[in-house]
Amino acid sequence: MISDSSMPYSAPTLEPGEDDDQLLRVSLGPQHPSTHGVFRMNVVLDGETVVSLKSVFGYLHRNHEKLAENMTYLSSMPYTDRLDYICPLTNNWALAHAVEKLAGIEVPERAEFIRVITAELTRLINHTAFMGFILGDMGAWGSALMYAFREREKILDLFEDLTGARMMSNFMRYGGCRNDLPAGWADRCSIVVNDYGPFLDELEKFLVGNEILLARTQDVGQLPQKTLINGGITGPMLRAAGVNYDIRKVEPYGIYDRFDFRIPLGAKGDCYDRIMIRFLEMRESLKILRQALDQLPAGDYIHPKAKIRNFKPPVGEAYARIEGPKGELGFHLISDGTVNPFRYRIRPPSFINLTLLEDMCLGLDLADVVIILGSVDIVLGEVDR
Amino acid sequence: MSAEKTIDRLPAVPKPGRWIMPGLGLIQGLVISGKNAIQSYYKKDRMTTIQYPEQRAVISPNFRNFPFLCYDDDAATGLRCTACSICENECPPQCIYIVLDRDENGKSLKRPKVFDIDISVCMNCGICAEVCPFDSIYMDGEYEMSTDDRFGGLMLGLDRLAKSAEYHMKLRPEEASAVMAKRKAEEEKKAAAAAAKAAKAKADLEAKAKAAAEAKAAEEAQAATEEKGESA
Amino acid sequence: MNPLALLLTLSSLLFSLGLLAVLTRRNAILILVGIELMLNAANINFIAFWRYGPPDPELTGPMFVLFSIAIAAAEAAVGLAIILMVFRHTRSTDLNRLDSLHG
Amino acid sequence: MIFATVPFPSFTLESLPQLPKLLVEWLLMLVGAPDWLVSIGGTAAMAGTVVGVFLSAFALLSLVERKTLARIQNRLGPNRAGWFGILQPVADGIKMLTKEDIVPTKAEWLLHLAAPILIVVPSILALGVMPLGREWVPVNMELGLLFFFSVGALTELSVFMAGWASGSKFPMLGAMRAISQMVSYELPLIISALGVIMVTGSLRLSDIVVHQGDFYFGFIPKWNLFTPWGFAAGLIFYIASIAEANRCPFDLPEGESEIVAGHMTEYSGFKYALFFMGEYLGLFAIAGLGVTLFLGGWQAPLPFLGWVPTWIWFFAKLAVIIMSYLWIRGTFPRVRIDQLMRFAWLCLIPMALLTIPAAALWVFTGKGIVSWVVTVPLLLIPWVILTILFNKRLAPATRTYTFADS
Amino acid sequence: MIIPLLILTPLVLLAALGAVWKARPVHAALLLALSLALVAVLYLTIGADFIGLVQFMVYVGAVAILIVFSLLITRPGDEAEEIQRRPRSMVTGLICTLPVLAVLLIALVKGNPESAPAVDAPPLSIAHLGELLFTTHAPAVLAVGVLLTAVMIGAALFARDTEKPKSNQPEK
Repeated sequence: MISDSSMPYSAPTLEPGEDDDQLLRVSLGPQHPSTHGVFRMNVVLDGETVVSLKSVFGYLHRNHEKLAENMTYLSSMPYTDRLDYICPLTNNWALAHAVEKLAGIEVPERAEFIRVITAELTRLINHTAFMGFILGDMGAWGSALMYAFREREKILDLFEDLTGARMMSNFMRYGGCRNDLPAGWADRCSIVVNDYGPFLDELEKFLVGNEILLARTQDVGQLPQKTLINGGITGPMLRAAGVNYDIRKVEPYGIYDRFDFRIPLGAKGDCYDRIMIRFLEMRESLKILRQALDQLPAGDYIHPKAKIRNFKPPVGEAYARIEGPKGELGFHLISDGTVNPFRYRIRPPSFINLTLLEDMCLGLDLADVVIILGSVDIVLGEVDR
Repeated sequence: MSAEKTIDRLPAVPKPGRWIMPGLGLIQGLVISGKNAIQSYYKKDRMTTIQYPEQRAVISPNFRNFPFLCYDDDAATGLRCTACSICENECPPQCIYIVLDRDENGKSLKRPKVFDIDISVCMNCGICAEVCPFDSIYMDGEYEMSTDDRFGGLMLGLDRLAKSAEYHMKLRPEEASAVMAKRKAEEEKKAAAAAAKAAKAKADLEAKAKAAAEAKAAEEAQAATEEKGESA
Repeated sequence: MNPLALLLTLSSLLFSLGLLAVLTRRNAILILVGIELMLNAANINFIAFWRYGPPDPELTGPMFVLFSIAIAAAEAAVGLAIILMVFRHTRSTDLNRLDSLHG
Repeated sequence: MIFATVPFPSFTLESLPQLPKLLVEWLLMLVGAPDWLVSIGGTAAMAGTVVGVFLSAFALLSLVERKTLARIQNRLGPNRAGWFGILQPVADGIKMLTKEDIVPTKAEWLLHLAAPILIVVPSILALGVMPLGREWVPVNMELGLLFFFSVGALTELSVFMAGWASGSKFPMLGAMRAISQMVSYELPLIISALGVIMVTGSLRLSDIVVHQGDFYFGFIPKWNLFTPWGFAAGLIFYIASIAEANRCPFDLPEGESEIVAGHMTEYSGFKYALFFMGEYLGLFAIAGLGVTLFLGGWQAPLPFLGWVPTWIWFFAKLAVIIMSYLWIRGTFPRVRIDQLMRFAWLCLIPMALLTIPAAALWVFTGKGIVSWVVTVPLLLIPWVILTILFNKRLAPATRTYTFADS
Repeated sequence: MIIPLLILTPLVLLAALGAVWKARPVHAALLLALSLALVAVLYLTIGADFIGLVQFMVYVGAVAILIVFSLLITRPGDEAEEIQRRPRSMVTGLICTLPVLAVLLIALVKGNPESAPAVDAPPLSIAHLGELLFTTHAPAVLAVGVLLTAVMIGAALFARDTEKPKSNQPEK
């Protein structure tokens, strides 16, 4: 718990094994329908009110960071797909961005455009799936999820054609992308992007006006801006609280400074704002996509001198971050001049956004915990790495 | 509805200050789900799922699943693989196992004796295909590979990995024809190089013979002079 | 045996059982259980006398039972509300522990 | 000839559901059984018909529900077992029956066993007093409505038994939720039915149906729904019946995203199937009561459709109500427990209480134009308050979103 | 007429005995519910249909549920203490109860209901009951109405959560 003067309430807790007449200790997870994977929360309930919530991580730990230090730079690229498996392409980009910074590699313009297009499509995928998941957490029996997945499939089809896999794309390379856009891909992408607006209209009508959703999400899980900033929260969760922090604007990477888009900001930062901010972000993504597809230049998709085999960056250190769909995704690399990185470290947005879970949940209902967890939008692959 | 027009507003949210009746949002949701239910009977693009064994998804030619080894003419002798082990080293989950074939003298035959890929470990990343300098390993598009044999059925040996160049051509014509063209050019280059080498060798041989003859002649001459000297 | 006598016997036994529960139990909620039993014993008497007693066009027996049931429900609701209130303060429903007024 | 002595009673399409009863009675009389045996046999056949009809309806509904939800979600639903998946209920049944029956170590086996059985019983009993057709009223009880609500009380107790006897935490939470929900929603349910009783002047369900038999202007049926108080009460009854039946959006007791499966978490196999069955039979019962009270029961919706057997109308209306439940389930998220309780106590119960004076005024002022003028404003008061509260507190328009410059 | 009563009476008593004797509170509460439900069945068998159904609805549907729910909320500890205390409390309980029972039974025998003429009341008609309720007993109905309203408000006030843990959500 982040100590903060705005939080006078300290939770009565139970020691492990201790039981109380009044308090009920419930273990939500690791096998629970709505923990988004294998995540566990040790919740102490007073009636249905949460008085303490301790997260237990690590059920999906795969030792990615240490493994990456013992394999070549290229070999760790496919593993980044498995971090946040909803949006592999932004993960790819973050690693490629860090290695390019480390080795000082230039990226051709066309490759930058391809990266922007894929990253924004990924943002669409992530936010659309989020809408389905959070409605599932609220008990809406999968209708929104199915609508979301139907549209997500269309983007995944594009990814399959481009990268060879729907989810495990392994697409970015140090100095560009693995391959060029297939023939006609940009046109198909334009069709998908143009069809996405009407779909979003429908989904918004389906969700946003729903009184039950309003009642469930409004004034649930909000925290003061200060706490959020101190907790290192990034991404839509932070912007929903009204903090203007988007790395695409704060520290433009790639070619984001060439596009015209805006950063939507919420006011309260409750679960409802988090949903709305994601809708607004999707609309901005569509705007970026439309511009990028219009301006897509010809040229190399990878730097001609980029090395695939036996790639050895010079001795040095680099931290590079991008605005992933879930927040700031950074890679910290230290090279000792060999083919393997000396140190390889990820700053995963899911994990850091999850650290304030207890603060958001205290004093609320058990049912709210599930929604708040959903509104944080975690992927356990990234949390546990 | 034009997508351009709707991009900046949220259609479900009325303007601040406009009063709405409670329950309208619920009815709106019911209308949308009802529309989906009815349209699912006649609108194909509404459907989320396909009926798998009878219907199949259209798979992109770029789809990659597990690797295969390409051979040119004959599976036994035509393998392009030279057992160089680059893929073995680069493979992220290290699911490739290669043993180089050697003749009885221990000399490399530049072909794999054993080439195993454990597809229960393989994560379909395609890095082996990317790093292969001999155009030998490619990613397959086959996906119906389920088996009840956990160890035997998922450990692909040379017999199941080796697939012909024609298969590759059928699978991904664009990539395969580019590779074929490249290989052909290389082969021609190689042939030309070999021819040049052979010519050079011949020339060398001739030169050597000439030199030998000259040397012999010189030797003879020397011997003759020595003989002369002795006799003198 | 006459049905009236049978019902009256049942009623007195039920009443005694209720009284026993009130006297032996220490959990406040279970004392309520005893009280409900006693109330029901009384109700059985009313119904028995209406049914097997002299004819009564005014239906006094059932009428009394009706009011008695209504009041029993009210009593249970208030009683349990009080018990919950006490429980919230003392974390116990055991009447032996509610001795703060004990000298 | 023995057949000549006992002629087979005549029957029409209207009394088709009586056929098993008549058949059994006829057969018993044929073999010369005593009168009391004939009467018991007839009653048993009658009960068997009702149970059989509703159990087949349960099997059908379990399939229709999955199909409908699938269509709402743009899927096809079960379509492999038999023609269009018609054998899916059989497949489900076989699967349930062959599953291991698990009783947790900490469970009290007797209560754990009794709970699923007790949950089926009241639903079947409640269905027994329902007037399913003009001539098809299994038990025409004078206190039918009271009987219905009385046996309904048993459901709560069995849910508690299931939750408590499982000796586990999620079932306990589920049972607590279920009980508080059912108790809270039983009140608006009963109160909204009071207006109907007042107007009809009888607790007998068949009387209530007969009372709704006429038509306004010759084509608008005189169902209770088409009166101002009846519309309000019907709406309240509908909402409360969703909650009583534990259907979405009030399916908190088994809210799978929060407390796994509520009181049913520790059940498997046949006992789980019994819960499932009890829930669906309860759904039929409560929806059937709604049809009886507000939608005119077995009455035809239009005068010229009187020739259709009345029980068809009852089941058609039942199907419409249940389809609306499915539609709602496919659309709405679940409410939270405190919102649920607040909705019941602060919204539904006051509104339901208002329908009683409205119904009284309706009868008092003679069911004419004056009645409309008097009752409609009375019933609109809570609606206006609700609208004001909603727009001040909850409406999406209360939020504004800004875009960062740059 | 007497046969169903002879079957029901011991069942009611057994269930009531269980409710008194069972050490585990939940069992006691459930047995109370059973006992009261059997009393309702008893009413139904002797022709007081309306009273029987009301009894079932109020006692099983409301009172038993309330008791059980309170037990769920307070979650009383294990019954070992109760069992240990039982012999002593049972003695005192019986000392007080047996005289009462004796008095009741003596009164019963003295009253000699066996001698009462066996007249059967006409079946309870709810129309008649309702009429009486709103004519003769109208003041009583009003009083009960006021009482119930007061109870509803009072119970809600009593049971209101006064010390709900404060959440750290910012105030609206």
